[in-house]
Amino acid sequence: MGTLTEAMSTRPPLKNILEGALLAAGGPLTLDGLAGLFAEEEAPPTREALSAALAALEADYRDRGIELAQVAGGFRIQVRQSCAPWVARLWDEKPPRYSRALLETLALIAYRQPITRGEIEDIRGVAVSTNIIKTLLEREWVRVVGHRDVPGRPALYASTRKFLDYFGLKSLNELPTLAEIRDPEFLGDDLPLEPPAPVTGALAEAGNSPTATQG
Amino acid sequence: MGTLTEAMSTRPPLKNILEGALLAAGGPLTLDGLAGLFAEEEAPPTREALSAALAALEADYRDRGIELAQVAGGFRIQVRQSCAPWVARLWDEKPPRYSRALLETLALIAYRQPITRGEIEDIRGVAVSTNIIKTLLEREWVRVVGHRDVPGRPALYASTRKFLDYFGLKSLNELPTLAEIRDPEFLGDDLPLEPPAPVTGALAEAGNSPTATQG
Amino acid sequence: MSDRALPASAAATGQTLSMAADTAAILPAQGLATAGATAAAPFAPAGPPQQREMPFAIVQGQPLLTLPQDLYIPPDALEIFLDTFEGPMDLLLYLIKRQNLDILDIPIAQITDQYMEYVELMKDLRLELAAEYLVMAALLAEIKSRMLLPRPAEAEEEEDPRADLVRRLQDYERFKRAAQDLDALPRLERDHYLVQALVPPGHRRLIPPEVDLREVLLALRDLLARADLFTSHKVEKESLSLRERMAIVLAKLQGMGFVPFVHLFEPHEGRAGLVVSFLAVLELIKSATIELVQAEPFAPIHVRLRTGA
Repeated sequence: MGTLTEAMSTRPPLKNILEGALLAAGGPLTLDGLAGLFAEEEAPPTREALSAALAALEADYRDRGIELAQVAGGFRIQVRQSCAPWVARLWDEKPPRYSRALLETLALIAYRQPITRGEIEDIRGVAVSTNIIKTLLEREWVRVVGHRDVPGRPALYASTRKFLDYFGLKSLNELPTLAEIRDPEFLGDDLPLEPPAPVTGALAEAGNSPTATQG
Repeated sequence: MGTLTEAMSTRPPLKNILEGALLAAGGPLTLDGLAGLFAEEEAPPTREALSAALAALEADYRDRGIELAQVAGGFRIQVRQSCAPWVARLWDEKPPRYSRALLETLALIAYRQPITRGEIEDIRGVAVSTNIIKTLLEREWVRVVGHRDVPGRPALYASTRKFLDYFGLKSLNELPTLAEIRDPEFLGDDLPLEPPAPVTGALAEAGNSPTATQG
Repeated sequence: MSDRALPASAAATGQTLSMAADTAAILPAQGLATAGATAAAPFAPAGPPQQREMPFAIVQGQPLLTLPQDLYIPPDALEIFLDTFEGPMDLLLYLIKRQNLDILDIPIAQITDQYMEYVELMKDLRLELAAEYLVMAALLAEIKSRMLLPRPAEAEEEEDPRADLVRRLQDYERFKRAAQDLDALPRLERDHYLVQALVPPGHRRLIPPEVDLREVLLALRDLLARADLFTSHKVEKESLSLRERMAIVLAKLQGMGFVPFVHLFEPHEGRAGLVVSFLAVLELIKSATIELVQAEPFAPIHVRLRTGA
């Protein structure tokens, strides 16, 4: 009993421990991960207490060079965008820029997952270079989640938590909404415009599209 | 001139930029390195201004989970010693399950205490590694209660109060008798010995390296 | 379509290729760069040498086909032009947007002609890439011919020949925009940076594994089966409490020097407890672990751990 009281009396404020952990982690931490910093016998904080401490931390950072952000992987502390131009000068290299081809491929995987390379090529009307897929896989923004059961068993790509984390998103729901498509009235009402099911939709399109982009 | 004024008016407080840079750098930065974050044309801060901002930062951190430290390589922000025990749990490592040899040794000490290592080895027919004894002592499940007065004066091991507590026993008498243990009905079928599955701290799955706590 | 060679000298000297057609200032399709004002920036650093109205190619007697004026083509990077377009869909979209045409009512003949002009240029520049554009060219030609065919009046429900192409263009445009939106999101390594603070060393812990008593007992059972060394037929329940008592006695003597014999006994335990303690002492004496010392007859007996010779 003595050690319990002792530990409790010397424990720094919860907010400080969370701050230290989030700054040391080098990446996002979940509420569970933060709760895991406290042993059973030392009166671990409740989830409410953790959330309250995080909210207090966020408020503390309002006028600072860092901020608390919530992304798919949990909570993380990051350098504020307003300070980024100066912080960027720490490194010789410029921030990486990504080609339109890579971004379009990534967007298709994010919005239409799971999707095969062939389906991406059908929509983009151009071959997807192996380098792009390789880069996306290496950055762990996309991964192979299966294979479509058609000849050749092409890999099905989906986005990852790392992708969400990189772009500061909590979930795919936070992706910018896709642009609306105007209904081409002149085509008549019988036109099914957007195939509702993404998985089968792309295949259906491939079926009725006269342009083969293979090869 | 217009852009210069603009850049200056939108530039965050010096303290914030330094905070962002020190935290993003992941290592110490010198005064020169910090000064280098500012371009010639944007009225770079003087060394005095930098020092003053660092001092302000240090003061800000007084009641926080982090602190500004001056080391050989310059300035760095680090987790406060008082928070370190909790933060270090991010890298907690769960070693694999105990070996058969350790469990046998523990059982022999419990049932045949006080017992020397040599006697354990005689019964088991193989040497008992020093690591096993060390692990059991560190867990405070066994302790040395004396030495047998024979050449070499081997230590006599016995089980502890902690051992009883851990296994929910009031006394050794509550352990099943050897006759009961021999009875095939008593313990049922053999436990499938699971392969060692090292489970590590909250960061393991995120792929974070534990290097942060070194040095 | 005759063969039209690219004026290599013009490209080699790094001149700005301009278009002599109606559209004097052609911006790349929306989204080539984030804003019109900066569109030329990646391609036209530091004022490239200008030479006006250099006919790029002659199409059916007219200097129709040139590159957008603001596209500076470095001598060794002709593919920049091609890379400006992410494929035939992108080029088509560009042609449509450039002329403010309604994507839902594309003048297919006009677009097809313009498209073919670009494709001819690409064929000259890089054949293998043009292949993808040729597929689209074939599609456009097919649609064009179907549009020319008289449509039977009763075939109301027959689909507009352009319908599929329009759908595909719209679909592509959505993802083209989605890619721009994605690029605009604040992201790591550009708008935000991860932080990392050092943790003072010396706090790493090893979490000990959980152990079930059953595991210990099973290990013991295996051991018993392996080496039948526990052959003594003592009452084993007794044996265990005796052994526990031996350990307790030893613990009491630890670091104490001489301890009065009577201190090893707890009267409140009753007769059974006293007997176990006595047996434990005897057992420890037998195993040369403790020794009894009595200064003179009838003096108090003391016990101590044997320290050896």
